[in-house]
Amino acid sequence: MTPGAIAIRALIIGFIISLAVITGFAYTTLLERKVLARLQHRVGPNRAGYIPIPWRGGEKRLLGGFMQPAADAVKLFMKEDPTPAKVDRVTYNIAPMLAVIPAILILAVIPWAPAFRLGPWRFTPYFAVAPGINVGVLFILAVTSISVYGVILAGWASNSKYAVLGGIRASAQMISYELALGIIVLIPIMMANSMNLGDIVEAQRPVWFIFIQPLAAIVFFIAALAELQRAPFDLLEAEQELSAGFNVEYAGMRFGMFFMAEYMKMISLSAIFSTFFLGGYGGPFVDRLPWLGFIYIILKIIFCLVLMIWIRASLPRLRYDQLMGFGWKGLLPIAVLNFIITAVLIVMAEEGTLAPLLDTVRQFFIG
Amino acid sequence: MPSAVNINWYIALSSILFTIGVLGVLLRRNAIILFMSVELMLNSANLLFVAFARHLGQLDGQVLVFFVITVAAAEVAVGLALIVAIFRTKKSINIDEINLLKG
Amino acid sequence: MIHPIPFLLLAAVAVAAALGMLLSHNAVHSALYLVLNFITVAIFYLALNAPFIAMVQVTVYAGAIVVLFLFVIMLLGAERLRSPVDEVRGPERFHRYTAILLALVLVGVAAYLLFQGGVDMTGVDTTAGATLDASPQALGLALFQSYVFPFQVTGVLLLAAIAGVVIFGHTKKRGEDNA
Amino acid sequence: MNTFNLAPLILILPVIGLLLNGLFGRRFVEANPANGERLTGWLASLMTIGAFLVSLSLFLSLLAHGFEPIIVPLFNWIDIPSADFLVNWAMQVDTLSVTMMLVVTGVGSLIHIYAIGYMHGDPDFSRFFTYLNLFIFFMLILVSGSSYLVMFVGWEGVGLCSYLLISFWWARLDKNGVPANANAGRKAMIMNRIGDFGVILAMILLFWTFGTLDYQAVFSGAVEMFEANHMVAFGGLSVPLPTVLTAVTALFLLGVTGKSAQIPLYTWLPDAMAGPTPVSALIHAATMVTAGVYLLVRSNVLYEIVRTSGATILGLISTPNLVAWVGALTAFFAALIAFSQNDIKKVLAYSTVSQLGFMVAAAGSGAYVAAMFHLVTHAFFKALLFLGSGSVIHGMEHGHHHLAHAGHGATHTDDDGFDPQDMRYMGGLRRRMPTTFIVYLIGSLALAGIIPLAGFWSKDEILLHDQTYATPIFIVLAIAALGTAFYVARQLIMVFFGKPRHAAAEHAAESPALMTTPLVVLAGLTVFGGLLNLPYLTRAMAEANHNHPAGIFLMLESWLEHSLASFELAEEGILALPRTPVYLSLLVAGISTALAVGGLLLGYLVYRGRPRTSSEPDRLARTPIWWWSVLPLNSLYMKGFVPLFNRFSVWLADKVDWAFWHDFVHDRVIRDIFVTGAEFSANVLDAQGVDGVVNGAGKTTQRLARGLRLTQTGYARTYALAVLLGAVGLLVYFLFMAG
Repeated sequence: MTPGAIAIRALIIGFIISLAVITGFAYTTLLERKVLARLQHRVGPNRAGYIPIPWRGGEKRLLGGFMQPAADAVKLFMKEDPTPAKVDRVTYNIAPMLAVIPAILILAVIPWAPAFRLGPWRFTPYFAVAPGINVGVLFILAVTSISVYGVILAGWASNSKYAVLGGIRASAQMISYELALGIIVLIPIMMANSMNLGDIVEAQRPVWFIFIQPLAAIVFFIAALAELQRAPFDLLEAEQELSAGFNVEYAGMRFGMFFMAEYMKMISLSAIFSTFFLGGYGGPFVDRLPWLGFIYIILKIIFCLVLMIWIRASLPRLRYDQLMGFGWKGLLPIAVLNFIITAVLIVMAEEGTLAPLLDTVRQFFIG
Repeated sequence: MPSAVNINWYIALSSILFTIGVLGVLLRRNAIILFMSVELMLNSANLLFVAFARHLGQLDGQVLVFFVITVAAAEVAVGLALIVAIFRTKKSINIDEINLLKG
Repeated sequence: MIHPIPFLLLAAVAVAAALGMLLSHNAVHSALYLVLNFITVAIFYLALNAPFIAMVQVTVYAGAIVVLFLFVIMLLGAERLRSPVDEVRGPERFHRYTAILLALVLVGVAAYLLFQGGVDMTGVDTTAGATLDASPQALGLALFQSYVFPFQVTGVLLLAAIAGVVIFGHTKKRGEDNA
Repeated sequence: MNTFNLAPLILILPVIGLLLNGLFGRRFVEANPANGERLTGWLASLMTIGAFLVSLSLFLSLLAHGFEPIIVPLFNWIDIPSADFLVNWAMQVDTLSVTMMLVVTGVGSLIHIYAIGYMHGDPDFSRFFTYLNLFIFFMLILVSGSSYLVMFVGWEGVGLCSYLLISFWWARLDKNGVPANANAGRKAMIMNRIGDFGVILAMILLFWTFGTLDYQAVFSGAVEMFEANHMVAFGGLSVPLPTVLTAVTALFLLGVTGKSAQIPLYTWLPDAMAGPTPVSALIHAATMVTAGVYLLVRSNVLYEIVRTSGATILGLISTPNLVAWVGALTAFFAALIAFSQNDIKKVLAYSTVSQLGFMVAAAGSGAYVAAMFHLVTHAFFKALLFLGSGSVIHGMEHGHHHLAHAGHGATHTDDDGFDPQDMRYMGGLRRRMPTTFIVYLIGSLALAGIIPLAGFWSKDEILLHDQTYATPIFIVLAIAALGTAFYVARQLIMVFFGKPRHAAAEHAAESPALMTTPLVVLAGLTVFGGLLNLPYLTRAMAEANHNHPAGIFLMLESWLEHSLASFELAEEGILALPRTPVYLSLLVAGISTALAVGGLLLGYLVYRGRPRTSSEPDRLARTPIWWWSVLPLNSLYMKGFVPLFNRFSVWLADKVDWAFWHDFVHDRVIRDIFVTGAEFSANVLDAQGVDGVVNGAGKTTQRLARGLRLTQTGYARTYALAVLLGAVGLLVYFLFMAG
């Protein structure tokens, strides 16, 4: 393919994925509200948009609330969007965008399904950075690492004490947990012997990595929750301490963009988690019907989302020092140890020293 | 206009960036911006390393960049810790007010 | 390598960002310009067949180093220390003019060299770089085979940096306790 | 892939630890005593643990690469082209050196961790750990060097560390106002110099003969010359090779007697107990003192050539046999001297001398694997015993402090002459310090040679070999083993059983977990260490396997034989290495078990419940009456042999060992010469000669500095500008003027 064709393909795929994720984001909010409501014995949004069942006199409704996201969006767009005085105007305005962009960018390297043919066209349903040489995982790390800018700049530019404190807390938290995340990511890379996410998915064909490396998966999931700043790590939104943290001065759609960024990042990190540990698009019959991959990965993403919501409903919020202590003294050492042990075992297995060693140990004890 | 740029273009770009970094170190008084300028200088050197790696078809340039980035990270961590320490005692990070070395 | 037009566009962005960093009145803006510069350079790396370095550049420089800068700026409230165009006093004026003069000499030397014909490209196979295997695997092998000692030394350096930072942070805290 | 390239790390890691601790440790500790101690202690420990992990990876790499020795070159150390003299600083990674590395770093790590607890609160905490890392560094140079010269650097270095650590508390004076610790350190230093002199001479001879000091070159050259009946020319004199090698090996033996504390140079080791207990455990039991054994095993080819050729010293005895006899006699006499010691650490010190004698005897009689095996197991259980004794001392001191602070009577102040190391003040500690007691018991039984603890297997292997090799040596060693069991029983009973004989012992407390954890680990190693080189169970089994290692049997031998060239050369028929089948001989094992049990029993009978008070004279000096009625034989023994023997051992200890050898020869003759020389160089050469030059240089510098100071404006920008000016200037110069 010529560079032009690659660019056009990337644009088209990118457009489709972005659209899908924006819709997905909207319905993730609905999913969260619904699931939370059920967990708290409530009904949740059920007014905006429903299909009445006529023969029950319109009392029973199907799909209650499925228009709620649209209503929310309309509300956010219609709201007055004041800019507080003495903010740093340029930074104040670009901060929400800087929050949204990385959340979408991550999805650029997720493999949605195996390569397949549809009529005359051959589809590789993901966009690789720098075609030919795959650094997909590094791309994810790079993008997550710059996603902190939206938060930190929003906090600073608002010229408000609460916002600055929230921003600093958020950035410290994100940087701390990114470390554990970055190290844990190395484990699927080592197991698959590739930085290509497609290869990582293919390597999980016999067995998902979550079953080989359950500890790594758990650490990854926790670090992802912290990276997302969701409960129980949602300190920067701790109303009691900081009102709403870094986005306290934002309103209207600019606030909506932070909201959007959070839910999109939920989707992206769920997608990454599914790819790294849950076998990605893999599943039964994917070999013959590649489009099933889309369904599998979306199901896995929804599973992760529901898990996150469930956790939010179940666990209380951590204190700030507990949060930092847990990240640096708990997750990071576990991640490093897990990484080292995995590396040693892999090298020993490749060298052929593992089997003789195990043999010697067995002989020693059994004879 | 030639159809593709060659190594000399990168040398030009790199030296301009480097000079801007030098000027930053010499003209600014905010110690943090001084550090940023140093990073810019390192970065211009890195760019040239990678350009030469591409030019000569050898990987060593990229390996060196890797080391430079690592060292830069360490340098910034220590430097900023120093700045914070100095700020705590002198309540200023204006490098013109930090002249205890005066003979 | 890359077509001149995108090169010139990117180079313009890079230089403009660098100048923005130099001339910005606000340290936070300086930092943001610096990020822009770093990301532009990362794109150059992609064009120069160094995707790994490009990603590391973004992760480390943009993701860690500049965040650290912002962190310290916000911590100290040092964004508006003094603008660069303050009053200029005696020895400082001398410094400033000498500095600008020397910078001009530096650029002048570079320009002179380039007009002289630049780097001698006879006998260099400039196509080899395009097909050079710069994948993480290749880079890792180079790092762990030819450069294993520097790599270890770098590790020690990082350890020393951690120790240094911890000590700086620590003594201060104790001083506060005593006070 | 292999990890041999990591080998230099094993030296680099301790250097990092020692530099950091040496430069900053004091400041850390002074700034914040609790955290600073933890920081410096764990830093040193982690560096040693790191070295251990590297050794482990070297071990695995050797395993994966068929045990082939690898030489990892570091740099050219001495290069004199005109003399054709080139010494590479290279590391020899083979099974022998890796065994030593594992022992040094493994036991070393445990002792480092233990020392964090033991040295807690010492004002020189960081200095101690700096020295420990320095020691680990030199010890690893010693075992990893690929030539005699590199080994000698480590050899001297560990001597230096030994000196530094023995006199660690150099300022302390004993009751008579004598700086005993400093003197002990000096003694160790000087004694070792005598041995080192032998090693230097031996190296000169080797270099003269072979033109190199690399192990591999020397050994292969020696074998070639031996096969060709080569004559070595010394000026006009032409000497056969075995004669030269006899001289070399005898001189090496001198070095070994110094370093490994054999007769006649053993006396420094008991004095070395003045150092902190972790030092005694690490340097003076587990690692440094085994350097001599390592030298013997490393030079096995040279000794075997001498043995094969039949060359003797003045027609009397060949050097390997001399080595064996020196070892056996040391084992015997040191065990006897241990009977009359009351200091808990001195007993262990003489015991170490005795056990080193076993190793040296084994090496001399050709049982190199057995020597190494005993070296390893001894490292485990003797480190355990020393650390355990440290724990006991710690507990006693704790009890003593407790008394002083609780004000139990005015007599128990800090200066009442109470000695926490004196076993006469102990007793009944098994209740107060249960963990220490159990591990100490395990270590003691291993030392006595009770099956199935590690000490049994290694000692048995030595005895089995010598039983066929030379019966007189076997008998001497067997009696030494009996003596070992006896003093072990005496010590156990005096320390742990009976009733407390001092209020401090009543209030002794168990040591902290930081100290007991390494003890438990070492106890585990002591229990299972025998599996390292498990002998065949019957002779038939050994012969069925052609006396070659198989399966879990003789693992150490199958591991070490790749480093011991004489094994291969013996199979090719070039050397006559005495090898005996290794199996569990009922005769030898029975004798040794009987001796061990008998010794313990004898000790129990003699010392049961004794002494009752701390001032009661030793049981061996008295004759109980009831022995008459119960067992006339015993009373005969108690009446006839015991007093004689007791007098003999007291005489040995007091007169020969202490008065003549310690006090007269060392303290008078050797020390006085040394002190006079030192005073001359300090007062005359240094004070008048060197200082004048130095002060003059200092004044000149000061004057210059006063002038140059003015260029410093203190503005960072000025300096940066100067740098830029220089850079641009150089650029312009090279581009336009130099071209």
